[in-house]
Amino acid sequence: MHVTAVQTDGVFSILWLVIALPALGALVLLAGGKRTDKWGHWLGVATVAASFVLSLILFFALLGKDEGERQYTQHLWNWFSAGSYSVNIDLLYDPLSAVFLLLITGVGALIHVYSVGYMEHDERRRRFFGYLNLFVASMLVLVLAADYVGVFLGWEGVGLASYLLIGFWQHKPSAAAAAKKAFVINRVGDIGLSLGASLIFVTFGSTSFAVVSAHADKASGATLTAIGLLLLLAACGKSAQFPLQTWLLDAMEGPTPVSALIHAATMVTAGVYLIVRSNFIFSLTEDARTGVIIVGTITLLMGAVIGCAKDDIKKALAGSTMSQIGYMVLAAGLGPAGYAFAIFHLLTHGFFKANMFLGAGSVMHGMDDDVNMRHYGALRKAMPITFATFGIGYLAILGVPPFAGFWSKDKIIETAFGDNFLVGMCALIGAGVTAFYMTRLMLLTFGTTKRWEKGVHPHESPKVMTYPLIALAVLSAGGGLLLAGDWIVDWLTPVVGEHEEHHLAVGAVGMSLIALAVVAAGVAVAWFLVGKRPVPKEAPSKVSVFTRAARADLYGDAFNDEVIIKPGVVGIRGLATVDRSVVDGLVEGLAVALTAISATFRRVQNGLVRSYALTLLGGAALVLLTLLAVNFG
Amino acid sequence: MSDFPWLTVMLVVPFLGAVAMPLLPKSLSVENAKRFALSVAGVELVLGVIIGLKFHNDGGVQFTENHEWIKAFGAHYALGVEGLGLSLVLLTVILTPIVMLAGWNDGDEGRWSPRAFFAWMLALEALAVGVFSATDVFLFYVFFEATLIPIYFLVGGYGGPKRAKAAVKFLLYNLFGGLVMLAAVIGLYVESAKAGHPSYLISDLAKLDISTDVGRWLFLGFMVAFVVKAPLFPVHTWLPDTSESATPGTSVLLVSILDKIGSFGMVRFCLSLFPEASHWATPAVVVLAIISIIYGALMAIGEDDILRLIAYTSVSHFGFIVLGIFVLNSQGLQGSNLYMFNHGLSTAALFLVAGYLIKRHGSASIRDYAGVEKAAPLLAGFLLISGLAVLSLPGLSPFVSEFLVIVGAFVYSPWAGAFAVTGIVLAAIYVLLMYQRTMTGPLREDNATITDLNLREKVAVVPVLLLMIILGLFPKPLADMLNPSTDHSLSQVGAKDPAPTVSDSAEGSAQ
Amino acid sequence: MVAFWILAPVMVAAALGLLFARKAVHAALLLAVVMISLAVLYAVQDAPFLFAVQIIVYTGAILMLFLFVLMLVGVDASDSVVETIRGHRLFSTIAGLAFGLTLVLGVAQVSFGTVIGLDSANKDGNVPSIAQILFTRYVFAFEVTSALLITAALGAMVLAHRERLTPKPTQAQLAAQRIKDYAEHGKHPGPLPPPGVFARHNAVDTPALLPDGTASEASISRVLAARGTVKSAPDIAADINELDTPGGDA
Amino acid sequence: MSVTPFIVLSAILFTIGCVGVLTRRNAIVVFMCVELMLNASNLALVTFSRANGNLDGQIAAFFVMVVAAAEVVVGLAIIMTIFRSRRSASVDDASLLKY
Repeated sequence: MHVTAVQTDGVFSILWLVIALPALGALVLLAGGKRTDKWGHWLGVATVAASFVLSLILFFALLGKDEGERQYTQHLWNWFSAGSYSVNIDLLYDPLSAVFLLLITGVGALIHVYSVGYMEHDERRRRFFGYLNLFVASMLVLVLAADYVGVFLGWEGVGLASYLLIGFWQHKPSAAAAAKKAFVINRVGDIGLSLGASLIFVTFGSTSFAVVSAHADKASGATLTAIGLLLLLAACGKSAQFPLQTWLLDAMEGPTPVSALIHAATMVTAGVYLIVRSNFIFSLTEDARTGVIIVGTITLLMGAVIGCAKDDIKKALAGSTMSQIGYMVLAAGLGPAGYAFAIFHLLTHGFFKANMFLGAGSVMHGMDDDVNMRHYGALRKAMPITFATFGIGYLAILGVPPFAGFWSKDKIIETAFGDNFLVGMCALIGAGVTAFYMTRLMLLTFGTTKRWEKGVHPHESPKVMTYPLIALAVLSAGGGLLLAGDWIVDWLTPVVGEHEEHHLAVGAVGMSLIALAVVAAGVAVAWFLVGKRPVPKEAPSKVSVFTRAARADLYGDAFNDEVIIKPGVVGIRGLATVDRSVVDGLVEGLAVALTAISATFRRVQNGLVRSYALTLLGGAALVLLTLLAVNFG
Repeated sequence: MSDFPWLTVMLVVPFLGAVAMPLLPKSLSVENAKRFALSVAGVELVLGVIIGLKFHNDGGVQFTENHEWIKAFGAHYALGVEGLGLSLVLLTVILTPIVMLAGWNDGDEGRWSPRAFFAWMLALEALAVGVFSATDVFLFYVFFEATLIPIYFLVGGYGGPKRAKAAVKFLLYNLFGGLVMLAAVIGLYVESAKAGHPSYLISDLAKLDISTDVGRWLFLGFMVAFVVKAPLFPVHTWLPDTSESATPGTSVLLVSILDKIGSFGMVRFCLSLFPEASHWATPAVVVLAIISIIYGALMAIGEDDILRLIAYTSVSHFGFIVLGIFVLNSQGLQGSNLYMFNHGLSTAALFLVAGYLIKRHGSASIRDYAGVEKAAPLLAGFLLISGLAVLSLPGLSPFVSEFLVIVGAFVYSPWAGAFAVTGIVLAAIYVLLMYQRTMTGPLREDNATITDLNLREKVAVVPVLLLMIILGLFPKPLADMLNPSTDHSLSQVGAKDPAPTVSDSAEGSAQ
Repeated sequence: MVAFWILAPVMVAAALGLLFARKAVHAALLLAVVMISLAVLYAVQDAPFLFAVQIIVYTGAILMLFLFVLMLVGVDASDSVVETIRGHRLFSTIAGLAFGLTLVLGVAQVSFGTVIGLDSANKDGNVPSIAQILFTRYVFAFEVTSALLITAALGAMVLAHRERLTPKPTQAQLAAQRIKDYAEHGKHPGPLPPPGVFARHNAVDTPALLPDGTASEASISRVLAARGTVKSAPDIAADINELDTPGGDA
Repeated sequence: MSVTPFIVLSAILFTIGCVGVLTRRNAIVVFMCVELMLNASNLALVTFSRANGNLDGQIAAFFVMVVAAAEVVVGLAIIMTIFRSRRSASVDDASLLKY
């Protein structure tokens, strides 16, 4: 839909404060140095909480406005201009960004509170909170920017924050490598965004949403498809979708609050935001949308399969995140029908996935940072609150009726079936596999027998960690209310455009029943495979080829190493020798050649006066001959 | 403007400083001599700021001075500065005091006295200001060659073991470029003599209508010198060798300021004097630039010596600058004009911080470092920020220019844009690979002695980082200064920006 | 012109002889032949002044200087014909021939036009007219060449001068040295005996007689002895007997 | 009395002088050949003086003789010193000034 925003006035003019607060917090914490250590973390929490309050105010103010003019823009300053192309730092506040604002600042605030407890005894806590604030600020820039280049600013800022936070414990080489890998793969995705922005400029003369949305229909189909695919490439990079998904599992090296905030709730959904925000492009090109659907489906299945085979609780959750985002991308790909449901699933996923990651964090906190689920077992008695909140999250992700997951995921499966049967089936199977690995995770961690290491005695996490857990559990339970009376769909129509409800052969209720049946089947399979049998302490080696593949993340990393990194290294080493021997060789060689030539000519100077006389006479004869030739020739 | 000869004063002040340094009384301690040099550079900085403030953006060439120099072939002592020239003069006056402060005792154990070290730096500053403000081709050429001398002595006298060979290689390489340019300068004389009274002033030369063939040959003459100076792919090998064996401060002066003469010359001379030849040579130069981008980046990834790595990154960045110039549209040219200033800052920061690291541990090879972040967190932080600037992270100044160059390249041809953009991924790889190998991981026992930055070193680098962050988010003052000179150069080259494809022009580009 | 046709072959033969003469003195004499025939040609060409100068200065002085130096340097030092520099002789002859042929052919084809002859120039005598031109138009050149000659003479003197490395031995040292030689080697401290003085012979190659009638080696120069041109004592003594017999009784 | 025979003779003598300078190894003989070349040129000068009817040619020849004298004096002095230090008058022996 067209972005025809009106200048902010009254309460909306505080829009820039939402970003300024966390940015200021980050600046104070990072530049502050040792002095801010004592109260640094509380400042971090305060800034994010304050901007949450501001977003609430803005949300209710926007709610007050009627359907038509719910789009506000605030011009901050002209970033740069070159010839006819000028880029402003403008903020766009409309229903889509309002929802994102609430998610980011809300979940962000809860996670900040949680990490006060989690990072209790880490001497660099102040710097951790600085980076978290930096992340929240850049994420807010990303969702509020009114120009593709503004989005790019937020996009890379978020990439930097994730690099800093994944590699927070830099002394661990694996963390540093994971951080670098995340940043580089995000950069590969950013190629899509910068080329997309360039193509948009070439086609529309400007990259601001307003201009692009106004003229989107005039552009040729091929250009729109190209822009769509480039934006899809950017989304894949940031949201760890199929071709660029390998970094997400390694990103679990970072502290758990990071995984919860960045790699579950907010950053990884940036790709979905970009697709939904560029709906005015995607709804006009059929091919780009099919590309999105394909990528979403593939990632959906890959993530699920990987989730099943992982023993590390965080990697299992990361696999599930990847597949849930696959769902959202799939929904976004379904065109106007799916945008709203993608965002709805994004919100609910933000609640229950953050909840489960924090739950995993509190389990690790109890088991003194051991991530291997095979060393857990029967923790429900030891950590009741964590078990309860984790359970609610588990029921939500499964899609059990009253909980949030049921409402959002079913809608997506429904619309998927509406669009094309095969995609619908994949979504359904995905739901089943999700049920399997989540149940496996629950059983391994909380159910089955005690397999604790010696000297490990799990205990419940302190209040500062359990309160956010409880809050998130409530949200993931009540998230479904957003759909009450299709509120979310109407809320987003000014952004994503009108869509008429089309009816399936089997009807909505039937669809839900089928989905529930598939989920129940998944749970049952997990119960028999994992619940009944004793769980070996070490991962068994003789396993089916599927499990071995799943353990190696479906050879995603192996593929990258073989196809890109190994030949790259060999190529670069070859290039280095070429540079030294050929390019430099030519230059040095020239010098050597010159000295050699001069050495031969030196021999002419043999000291014998008669040979000099000879050359003299030879020369004279030559001169005479040429004179004769010239005069008489 | 009062006709007070600002530029001549800015030329003379550091020159007098340089001449005065060795004449200072022996009784003056070395420390005071260094402080004297720093104060001269400070005065120069103040002068720079003054003319920066007095410069109004759309006034064309300002602070002009013009005196007859050599009547026989029309060479004038003519100075004048417009947007681009002023930005590079400001870059010079900003970076020189910073380099002096950072390399405070780099010059102590060289072949000559530390006084000479600082004297040569001041001389270099004077000549750099001269080069950027010369509006007479002959005067430009004289300064162009003169800048080689201080650098030769700085590299040859103070630095690593292989410094003598590197200095000679640098000198010969650039002299070769210079001599080719001399031929072109003489060609220009012939052309201007043919059209009546010979004059080397750019304004007069631009008015000549040079035949296409002669124009192309002269264009090539200038281009060879500038491609050697701003090193592009085939003729770049002198840069890594020089920066490997020179002190980091000298490498900053060399890469951040003097190599800009190449790209500055392309804009100032190749584009304005030979418009037809510029159009003719555009495809070839664009391909060469893209090769340099990718080649420089790949070499940087494979490099083990930090200083050589930074040098190769500059080869890649110069590829971007030249690409921006020769796509001949306002986005590309404005991008490369900004790029020259921003690249100066980012490379200076990276070189200086790397210099601190190397000075603390002696060896420049990445293999000898690991986990330094634990021993010196501040140094690691600065290295990360300057590294992020080099890989042009948005929010830092190089991003604006690089994005504009990519947009310009894309406008020129989507393929050029696509290949150029791979540079940003390779940039991420070589910066983060270097950072990860040296800074992260467990601290090596022999690195434990690395201390964190002292006050002097912090004061030297912090202004550069702040400038980059400010110009990253608010590049308006610099951009407004450069916009008129971009439009001026484009009008001289006779290149118009292609209208956007969806150009119901009325409202399309109205917004 | 007759003189020319006679002298030309002689000169060329002499010049070629100069080329192949084994001993340097022969080369000098052949050069003298060439120079003198040249002088004659000058005379034929109405240049009597040059004829005189050629004979007196060139052949007389410069060539004699050659001989003088030849004598110093060892007149018999004949150099071997074998060529030391590889391929030098071949290339020299080739280059010489090429040069000569081109010169001769070039000159031969050129027509020099009519010969004006020097009658008008020499009307009041060759030498006065030469002097008249020399001291008006070429007076500067004349002065310069005189300076040149002076410097040349000075130069030769400087080149040939040898610094004494050891202090000049005084008279006392020489006397002491003589007595030491006598004491150690029995060398006669006095001066060498002069050559023999006889009725008909007192030349430097006639040896003086020792009391026992034999010739004394010390009285003859070693060079003459080496050359074997010394008169033997008995022939000289032979005349003396004739004087005794005719009449005198002593 | 046409001029050509004289000039041809002068050319021949000059060439013989050249070849003599190249082939002979005794310094003094080389010197003599140089003198021969000078005399050849004198002959040409005198011939042309007569052909052109003015005495400049002869004066030139006269100056040549003066210069030849100076040259011989200095040349022989050099040869003497070389002989004194090197005990050989061969031109090839004095060949230290080489690569």
